[in-house]
Amino acid sequence: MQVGPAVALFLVFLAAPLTVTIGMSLFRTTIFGVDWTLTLANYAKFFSEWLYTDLLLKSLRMAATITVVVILISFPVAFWLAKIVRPGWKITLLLLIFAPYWVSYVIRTYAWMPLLGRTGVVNYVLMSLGIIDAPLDVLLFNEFSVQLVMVYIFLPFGMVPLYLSMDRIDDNLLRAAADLGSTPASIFRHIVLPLSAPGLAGGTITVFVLAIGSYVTPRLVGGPSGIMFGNLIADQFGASFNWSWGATLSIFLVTATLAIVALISSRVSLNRIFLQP
Amino acid sequence: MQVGPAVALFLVFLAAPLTVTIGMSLFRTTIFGVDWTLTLANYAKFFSEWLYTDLLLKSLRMAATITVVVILISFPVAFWLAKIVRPGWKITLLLLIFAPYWVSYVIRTYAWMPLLGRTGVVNYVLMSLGIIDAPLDVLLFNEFSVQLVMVYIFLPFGMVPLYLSMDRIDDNLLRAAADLGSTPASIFRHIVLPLSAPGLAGGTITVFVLAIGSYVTPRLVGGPSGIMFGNLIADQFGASFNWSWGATLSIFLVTATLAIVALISSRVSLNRIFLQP
Amino acid sequence: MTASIDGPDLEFSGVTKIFSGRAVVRRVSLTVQPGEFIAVLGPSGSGKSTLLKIAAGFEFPDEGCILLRGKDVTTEPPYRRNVNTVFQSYALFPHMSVADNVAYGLRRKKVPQTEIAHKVKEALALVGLHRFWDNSPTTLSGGEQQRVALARALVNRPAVLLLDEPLSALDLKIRRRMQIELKRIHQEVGTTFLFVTHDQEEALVMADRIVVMREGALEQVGTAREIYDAPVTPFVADFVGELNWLDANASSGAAILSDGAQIKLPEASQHRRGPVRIGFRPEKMRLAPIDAVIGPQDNGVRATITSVTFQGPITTVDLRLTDGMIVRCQSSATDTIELPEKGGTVLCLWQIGSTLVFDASPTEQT
Amino acid sequence: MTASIDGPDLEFSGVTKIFSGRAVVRRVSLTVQPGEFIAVLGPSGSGKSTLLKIAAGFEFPDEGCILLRGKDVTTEPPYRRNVNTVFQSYALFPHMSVADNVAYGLRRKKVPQTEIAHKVKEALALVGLHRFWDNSPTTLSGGEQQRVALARALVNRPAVLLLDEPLSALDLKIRRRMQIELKRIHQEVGTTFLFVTHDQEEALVMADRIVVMREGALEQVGTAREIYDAPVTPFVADFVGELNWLDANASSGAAILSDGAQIKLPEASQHRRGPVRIGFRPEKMRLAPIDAVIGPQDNGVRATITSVTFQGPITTVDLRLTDGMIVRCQSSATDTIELPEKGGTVLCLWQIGSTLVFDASPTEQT
Repeated sequence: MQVGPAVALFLVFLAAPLTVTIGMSLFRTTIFGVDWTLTLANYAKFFSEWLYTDLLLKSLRMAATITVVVILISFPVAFWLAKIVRPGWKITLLLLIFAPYWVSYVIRTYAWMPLLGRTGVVNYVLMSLGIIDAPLDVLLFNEFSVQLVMVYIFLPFGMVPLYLSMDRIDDNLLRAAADLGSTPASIFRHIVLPLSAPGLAGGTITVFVLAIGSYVTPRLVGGPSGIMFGNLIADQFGASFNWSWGATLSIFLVTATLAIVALISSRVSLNRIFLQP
Repeated sequence: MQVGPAVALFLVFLAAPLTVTIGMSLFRTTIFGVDWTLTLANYAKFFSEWLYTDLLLKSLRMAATITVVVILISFPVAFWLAKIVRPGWKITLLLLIFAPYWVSYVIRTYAWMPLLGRTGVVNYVLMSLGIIDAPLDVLLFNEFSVQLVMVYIFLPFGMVPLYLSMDRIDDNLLRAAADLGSTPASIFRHIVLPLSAPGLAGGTITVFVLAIGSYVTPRLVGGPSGIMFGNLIADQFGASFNWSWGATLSIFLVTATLAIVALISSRVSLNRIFLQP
Repeated sequence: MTASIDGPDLEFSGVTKIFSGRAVVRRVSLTVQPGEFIAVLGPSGSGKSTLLKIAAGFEFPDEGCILLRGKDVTTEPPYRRNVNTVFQSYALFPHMSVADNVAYGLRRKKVPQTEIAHKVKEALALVGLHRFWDNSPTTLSGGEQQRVALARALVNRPAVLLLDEPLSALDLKIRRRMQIELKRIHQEVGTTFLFVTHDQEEALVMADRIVVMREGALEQVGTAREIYDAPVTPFVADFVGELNWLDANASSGAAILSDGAQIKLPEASQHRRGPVRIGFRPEKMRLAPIDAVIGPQDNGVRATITSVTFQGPITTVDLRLTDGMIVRCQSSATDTIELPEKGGTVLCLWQIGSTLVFDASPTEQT
Repeated sequence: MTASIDGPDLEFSGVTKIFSGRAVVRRVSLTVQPGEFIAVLGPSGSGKSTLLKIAAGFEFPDEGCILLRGKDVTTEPPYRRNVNTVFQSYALFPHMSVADNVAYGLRRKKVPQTEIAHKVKEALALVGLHRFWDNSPTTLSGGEQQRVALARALVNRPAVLLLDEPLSALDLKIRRRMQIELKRIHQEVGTTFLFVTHDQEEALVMADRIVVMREGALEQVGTAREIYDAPVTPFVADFVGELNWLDANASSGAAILSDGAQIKLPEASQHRRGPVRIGFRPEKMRLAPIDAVIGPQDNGVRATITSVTFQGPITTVDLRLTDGMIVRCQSSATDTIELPEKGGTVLCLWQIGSTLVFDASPTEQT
């Protein structure tokens, strides 16, 4: 009764995509079409040029930066939502945080261009105030703009798991800690921080996975210097039509991602992260 | 204590994007740059050509189809997960459903191309089995492929809210209904269906909003006939650099989306959908 | 009025249920007569709830069969059995009004609309909730919800009403009120009640007959007084009410404590020899001055008072016998105007007739 | 041993707390002596928990002040008060072991590591949980968790231990055991206990003095016997134990029921005139044959038995007086070998001294 559907789920959601991707990576795409002989040439190619590993490392660094900034902003907001806001307001504010999600991802990203561009709002304001003489170019089409936009877009994914973790901390635990002589700082360190670890790990993993897999944002506001590994992969499928090379690159990206996730979840068990019962 | 951060959240997540978008829609972008005179010309333009409303309606229809298919598949799977699977297995299976999400959205979409393409797996299998003589073209680069890929990608977003709704139905309610003379079919109709309404509405809204705002999937596997309204908007920001027209189109898309959501949530309150306590 | 006149309403015959290798119900045979109020009493894990689920059709026995008014329903699904269940968690449908909840069973049976309205009104009046007709069950208190659940079950006129710890989620005060209410309703409708509980007080107060279960098997079946005054095993004696235990050695109609004190045995136990366990209930004990005369109908032992606790209606006195064993005396307010004092030595008296005698077998200890 | 020798440990002085316009605590003044075990008893919403939170520093009073061993701590935050709290929900830190939970307060005070280990061991031994040292609190039963919470609080040697309904989440049997345990611990450590509860039995059993609260104000303060035998208001009488109420008209030392029957009033109430409410406790009542003589110390009224319920240690008899009023008699097993029969007419007797007399003011009714 249980085995049939479980196997079906497994095939559809895990085995099939994995098989297709790994399978594709073992052939080579030439300009004459797919060469149907098994080869590890794609894997060899990845390590033969620094270009690829460099871009992967840069993307990991950017994703890490984005994740850290999101979590730093999320922590106080989540605590305020979970422990200070009256219950009746919580749902309204949570919905508010997700309000931008009614709008397509692409639009949300593009909306930053008139803000950050050469003739954009920020430059206009700064020049009007006399802080700068000429419009700043560093605001758009580089790593900075990619990270800024992604922090904004992924903030809710960091905030909500942290909020859920903190919301389930019994208020009496905070009272008990105070009662036993803990100052507010000590309560944060000894009670709030360890007990929100599942949310912290969940938010970190989610934001990191979303950021490392990004493709749209770097493409739209990244310029040449803001490009990420996801764009490299997409190019193989799109412009170059080199599917097998794209699949190989995907495998490297997924492996790197899973390695990071494994690192995080080795400290907090996945069950606690995703099943906060 | 509560007002400050609430106002900040409101500004950052709702007021600012809304103001920027509406503001932009009230100017016109010409080839010489932005014309800073307030005008409703963009709105007039939208209604002057059938092209725009047609594409919007077509996109709504596609999103609706995707949503219905996702929900129809999700219902039995969610019921099975919530009421038949042993508790220890639930979390594993839920994680499995989200397994593809470790992989970038773009890769997940592209992964269908070697399956559905002219020289892809499906055509290869069908031809090997002698079911067809020549490769089918209808599998890729049209509405069908866009909808197929999106159903697959958005399935978890339909399944999980339904699962959560059904998981909180007390088993004793099902027993009580049987005890009072309900056959299994009657239990489904009178108890399971109404009590999973919040999850049904939540899943429907989520999938619909995600589908209507899509841009990547139609672009990658849609071809000319599979294009959606999101692509039209993106083109204004990207290729055409006509931000104000893009903003106007966004407003129409968001308005249409909110209208549908309002329609659904008029039947099930939003609080019940998003705060299943 | 719904009971048939010939034969029992419900019969369990050799029912056994096995969950993952463990028999949670063992060869249970029980006959419930029309109109009876039966309480199935046992600690958690004694299989009492499983027995009820088997009667309802939520579980099916591995051995044995269930007869409902003489008809074998062992393999029938719940929706084809003429029994209804009241759940501990109430299990009211939260998306329906109180009236729709009560009407649910009748609607499934396609009873005409006007008749439904009439019967629902009657059932809600029976439980005193007619004014909550249109309410959502979630707005009601626990006690009110359980009364709606009762109406929802009784409106179908089941052959047997099954109640699965229906009061254990309620506060003590409301629970006591609901006990009286349930008994009144039972008398009013005359339906056969099978009531599962772990609360001995509840069973004593409400049931015509009590079935004590232990580890899946029936331990004793009898009226409240039989179970309380003449328990057949130490388990029943201990589980139903409090008990003082003394270890002693029986010989020629009396039991001797380790310090030589003599306990006279009741007639039925006069034959016993060797190690026995003597039991007597704290409230059947009286304290008397140390030099009082022990009557011919009484047993008496000397003891030192270790603590006196005033509890309002009763006062609890803990005592230590000269051989070190601990006993407790509970006296009601009427007979102790003067509280005894801690440290004093007194005579503990109780009637020979209320002395319980069991084998000293260690396996019977709980 | 931690109590100071001069002055009270805790003093509330005119404490008032207002939540959204409503005074939940009204001008409460209370002095707690070193080593006392005080129970604050009241229904939910009576402000008893708020009073405790004010003592702990989780809430601050709008008026009045709190003195802890003579020092004004009214505005001090919780972490600067020498009191510790035991919560109803235990509030153990789930991410720490039992030992780390108990050591938490000492670590915050930078007590040396070896001393902490010693004290934690001592505290866990006190509550009988030394073998659970390394366990996670989530693996313990409710009763065990509450004992860990107790150790965690007591290890800090607080001036006053505050207990906020610590037993109300526990099962009845475990609750009774914990009551005894708590009383033993109180006697052993000698710390002042302030215990909040809504359970009158708990208050009667454990406390040296009981403070009855009602709608934010103190209603009566006294020992268990004072509160139970001499309640100053009908509210206290009703809330602490059961009571039979009769409406009557007082004149010259007696109260006349509507059917002419006479109730003799105790000496202190002889002066009363006009409408009064007469109260007497069910367990202080005896049933006698209808032709029995009423003694000079007794009150007696005729009544018809409407129901007899055997409850094991006690038997409850409900009766109806000739003027229609309902009374209840609870007799313990020793004095009713023969159960009275339903429908019979009997004489209800109780001592004049245990007759309570109150004004018939409708506002005092509960």
